Amino acid sequence: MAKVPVQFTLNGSEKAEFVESGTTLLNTLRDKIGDTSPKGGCQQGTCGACSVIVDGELRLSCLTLAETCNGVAITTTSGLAEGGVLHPLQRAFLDTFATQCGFCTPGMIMAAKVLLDHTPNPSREDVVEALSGNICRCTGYEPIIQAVLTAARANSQNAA
Amino acid sequence: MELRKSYFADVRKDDLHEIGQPRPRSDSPGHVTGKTAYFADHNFPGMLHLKMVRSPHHHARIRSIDTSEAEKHPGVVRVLTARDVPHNVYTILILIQIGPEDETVLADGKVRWKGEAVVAVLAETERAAQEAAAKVKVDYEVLPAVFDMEEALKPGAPIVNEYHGQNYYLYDSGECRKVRFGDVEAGFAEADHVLEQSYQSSPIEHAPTETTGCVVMPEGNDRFTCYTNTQAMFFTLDNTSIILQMPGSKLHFVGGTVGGGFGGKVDVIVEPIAILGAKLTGRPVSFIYSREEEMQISSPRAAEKVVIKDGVMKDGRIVARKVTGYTDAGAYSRHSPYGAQKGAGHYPGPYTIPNVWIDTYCVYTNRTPSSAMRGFGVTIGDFALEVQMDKLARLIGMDPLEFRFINAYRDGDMKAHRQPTEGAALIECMQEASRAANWPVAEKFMAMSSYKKGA
Amino acid sequence: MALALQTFATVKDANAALKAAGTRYLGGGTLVVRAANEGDVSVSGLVRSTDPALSAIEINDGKVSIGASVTMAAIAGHPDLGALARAARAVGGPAIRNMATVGGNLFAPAPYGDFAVALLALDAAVGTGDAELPIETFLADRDNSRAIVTYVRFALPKGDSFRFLKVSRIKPKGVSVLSIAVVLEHAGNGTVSSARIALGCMADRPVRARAAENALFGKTLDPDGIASALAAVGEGIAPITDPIASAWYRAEVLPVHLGRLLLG
Amino acid sequence: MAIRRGRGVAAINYPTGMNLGGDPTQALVHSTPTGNFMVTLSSVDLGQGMKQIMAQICAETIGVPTDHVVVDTADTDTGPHCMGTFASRGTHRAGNAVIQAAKEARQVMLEVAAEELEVNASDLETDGQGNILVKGAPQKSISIFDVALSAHFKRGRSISGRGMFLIPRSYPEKETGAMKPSTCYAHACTVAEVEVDDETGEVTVLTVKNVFEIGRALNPKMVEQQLVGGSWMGISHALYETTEPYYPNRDHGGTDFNQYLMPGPGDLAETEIIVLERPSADGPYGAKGPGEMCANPQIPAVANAVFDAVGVRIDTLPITPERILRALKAQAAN
Repeated sequence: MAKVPVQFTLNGSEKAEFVESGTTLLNTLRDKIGDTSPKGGCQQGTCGACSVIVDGELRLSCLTLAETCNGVAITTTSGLAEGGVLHPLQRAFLDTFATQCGFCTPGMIMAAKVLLDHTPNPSREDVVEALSGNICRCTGYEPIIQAVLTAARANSQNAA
Repeated sequence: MELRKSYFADVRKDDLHEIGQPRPRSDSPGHVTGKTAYFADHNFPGMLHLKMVRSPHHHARIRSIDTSEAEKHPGVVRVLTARDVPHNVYTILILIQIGPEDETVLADGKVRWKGEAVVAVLAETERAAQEAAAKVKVDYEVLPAVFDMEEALKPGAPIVNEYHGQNYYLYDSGECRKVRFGDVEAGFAEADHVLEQSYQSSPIEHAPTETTGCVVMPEGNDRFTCYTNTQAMFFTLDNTSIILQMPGSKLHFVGGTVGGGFGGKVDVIVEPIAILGAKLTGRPVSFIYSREEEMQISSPRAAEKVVIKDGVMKDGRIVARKVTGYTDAGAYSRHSPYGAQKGAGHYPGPYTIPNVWIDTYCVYTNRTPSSAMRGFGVTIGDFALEVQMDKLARLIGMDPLEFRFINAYRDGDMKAHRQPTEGAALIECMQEASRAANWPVAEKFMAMSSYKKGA
Repeated sequence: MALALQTFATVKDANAALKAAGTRYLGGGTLVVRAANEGDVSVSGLVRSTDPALSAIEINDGKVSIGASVTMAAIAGHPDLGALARAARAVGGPAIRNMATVGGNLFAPAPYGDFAVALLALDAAVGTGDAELPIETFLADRDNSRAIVTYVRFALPKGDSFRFLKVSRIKPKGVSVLSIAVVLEHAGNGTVSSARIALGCMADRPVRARAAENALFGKTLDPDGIASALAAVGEGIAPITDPIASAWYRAEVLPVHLGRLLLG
Repeated sequence: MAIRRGRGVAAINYPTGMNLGGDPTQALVHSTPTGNFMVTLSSVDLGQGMKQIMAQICAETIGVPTDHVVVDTADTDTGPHCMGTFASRGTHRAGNAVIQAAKEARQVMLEVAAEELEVNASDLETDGQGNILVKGAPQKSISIFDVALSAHFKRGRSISGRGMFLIPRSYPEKETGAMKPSTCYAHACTVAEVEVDDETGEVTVLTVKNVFEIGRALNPKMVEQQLVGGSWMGISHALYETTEPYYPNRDHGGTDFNQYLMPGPGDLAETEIIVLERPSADGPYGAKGPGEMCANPQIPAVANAVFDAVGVRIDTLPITPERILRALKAQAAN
């Protein structure tokens, strides 16, 4: 089976792997590199649990082939906390009790981070739209929407 | 959310240190950092991937199975059929003496629903397992199938499951679980109005974001560690021990945080075959349902049909209620005989009715076996009961909420299954709902209490 | 055989590689990688091209050309394609829109392919390596198409002449019960002088509602004026039945939603 | 076109624990040398927060802060038997087992403290902050930290306890159905308000007001999580969910989250939750199981609201736009 080289940065650190051609980014991150924060909920692109940020854009790692990611910068939820300090989104998800089973949480946080990176003061409608590709079966979404709005408010207060 | 502490304050101690406190969840930091370990986050070198060859037919005899091409496929390590499974015919509730064993781990001679597991393929990669699965040749003789519960109960219907011999579960009480309380026919005769209505649901999926699965590691000490998202560790371990005819001491099940269950992960489906694969290959094995399998292969909440016949007086009292419930078990029992029986204990709902007749049936059809789900045996029944209540209220020209107060059970009332009511709180819930929804009811209802004088 | 991806700098070379059996073109991955993940073993090879022309958006004199690899997000965010933003945003959630391409949408079976419905109403031309076809012709024969789609080309709709509606059960991201795209032109007296109406989910691929288009000609956009078009919109449709809705339901509500779109 | 509004009510109860009982759960509790407590179980946390709740129950019973308690669960090599996490049984059954184990451990802890303080164990109480005090003379005290050290290294006592909770199985009488399905019931009443589009059959749930009686909210924020999520699932069941949309026909079953319909973040009803607490006689600190029942009353409440809005009864779930539209057309034809 043909192996192909893949090189990218993951949460700021250089990664280089040989993967079988056709391997998804999700499987590469989880099985090769050991970053299990992206979750495989469907492998169809319908649940969003595998969401990661590629060069600033939200992507579904289950539908992205690793070999198309050479030279990119990838961010996952495992890379958000800096020096043991949680990212404001992570803090908000904790404080507002927005996690239950937790399986959708890393993908939700990725989707929310891209939103806040581009739209620091989002409306509720913006948040709803940003989370619309991510399925949660436990919470009924409202606590997650509130967590993102809470994080946005915390950010703007810090900036002020 | 608001806690209304004014209710039941006389029977509650509120000065506790830890109970009643909104402490942060200990698991949340793991969730938000992606560090929480789910079963599929265990990954071992040399792990094999298991893919299932499934029946394309609703009901068919298996004439032959040819796995030779699949076994030769590059990357394939082992192909499993029914004869590899030590105790292939099982039923999960046998642990609490609810039999008979009626389901095959891998189909043997017959398939009874579209999607039933027939052959398991273990390969180095998921892709190789998928390709090899496509090369398994199964010769089927298609048989007549039955999908409708009423059709299934008619004489001459195709028999879905020979282990039962008829298309319903045989309780010790006969073809259904029965509750008989008072004289329901006398109640109908006495009633000002009699209303009989039928309610229906279709199967519902738990749809957890994490699909059902397990990862098995054969350990150096002749034991098998199974990382699983089962909702019931020992239930699964003990059934696996029976199916594999392996002492339970050889099995080590490790769960953890599960990515949502809702009742969908109490069947014992993936673990026995994955552990068998690990035993026969000596390699770690991963068997994880695809989303398509989770949606269509894993047990759903059963479709139910509920027929309710009520006798009601003009003054609002329900004097007789007859409920006939049908649970569509699909092709195998799993937890359905239990769920159907739970319905019998739940009807006629939280109301005090002097004459009650309940029959609940567990019916077999050629569809995906159903099983437990959040509200098992009750959810669809409550839909039926509470729509029926609305119809009855309108039938006699009464406010639907006031109608419920009139019939609500209170402490000491005898239930149809002959247990006195204890700890009732339906009336207080309705009083609070009346206030919250600005849906006023007569003062006498607002003055009621679940504490019944003299009870 | 493992799945293998081959990458080519030119569309020509990619087209040559696509001739191999079991080979599919990789656009955004939302269709073919999903198929491979789900065990579609008929897909054994993937081919893609990194030709920059495939990712270009060109707008000159009201004429638009969009490379086949351009994503829905790129269209939705393009300052000069505001008229199409709604149709582009109708596709998937944010992550899907960052991946799903114009070229891929032309192949998406109903209930998917909402952007192709818009392109059909815009009467786009679909370019492949060596040919250009009217979109209607292309869609009719898309199952036999082997050449890589390289661009779509159409005239930018003027003012508010382009209208788009997607009806779904789930908000904000759900697949279509139906989608409707309309391009209308008006005569000086306010009556409709030209109409193109494209429908999604009314067949296995986007279709034009010609009888309704004809019925709108010369009419004004008021309840009486559109009545005959609503009565005619169901002519020739064969709606899909799927988990979202039955053919019966789709046919029943099509005139309702067309009416709301035309009067809205 | 008309958007028509209606409201509906439903009231329900729900049994706690496995129907007819006979579903045991065990727990073990022991202290570490420095007075932290380990709860060992084999119960499974599905996301509802079992680990956190068991920690709070143990902490309350022993008399220490919750963060002095660690819960080790879902490992069959270490945790004693639990029937499983289902039937709204986790908190009730495992909670009772933890209380029993924690009480036994607490007794040993108090006995060691009594020896250290040279008083009777029955004269001691905990302050919930990690200290053991003499009743009426709180200046005479010892920390649990020191008690555990003493038990381990000086007195050779194991501060530990075993817990087992089993409601004996009830067997239904064959002819009458006399039985004991459950020992305690949670309750709920929901009022739903909807809008129905009478040209398309589309339903929008505007508000749901849910009142839940759950025995005891052991951790109010976590109870709220379950009740809010459950209310969403109830609405989802009412209007959207089915794996076989053309049941009993088996065709067109959904295979992904695009085809299996559930309300999205743009479909949320304004949700109000009110909680009442009538402690159950046999629940841990009075708790009942709220996890399942919280998703039930919305279904009939929405169905009744749809009738109130447009005057048609949909007695088949889910209440799809198609079913409503067919009923409206039949109604118009009559």
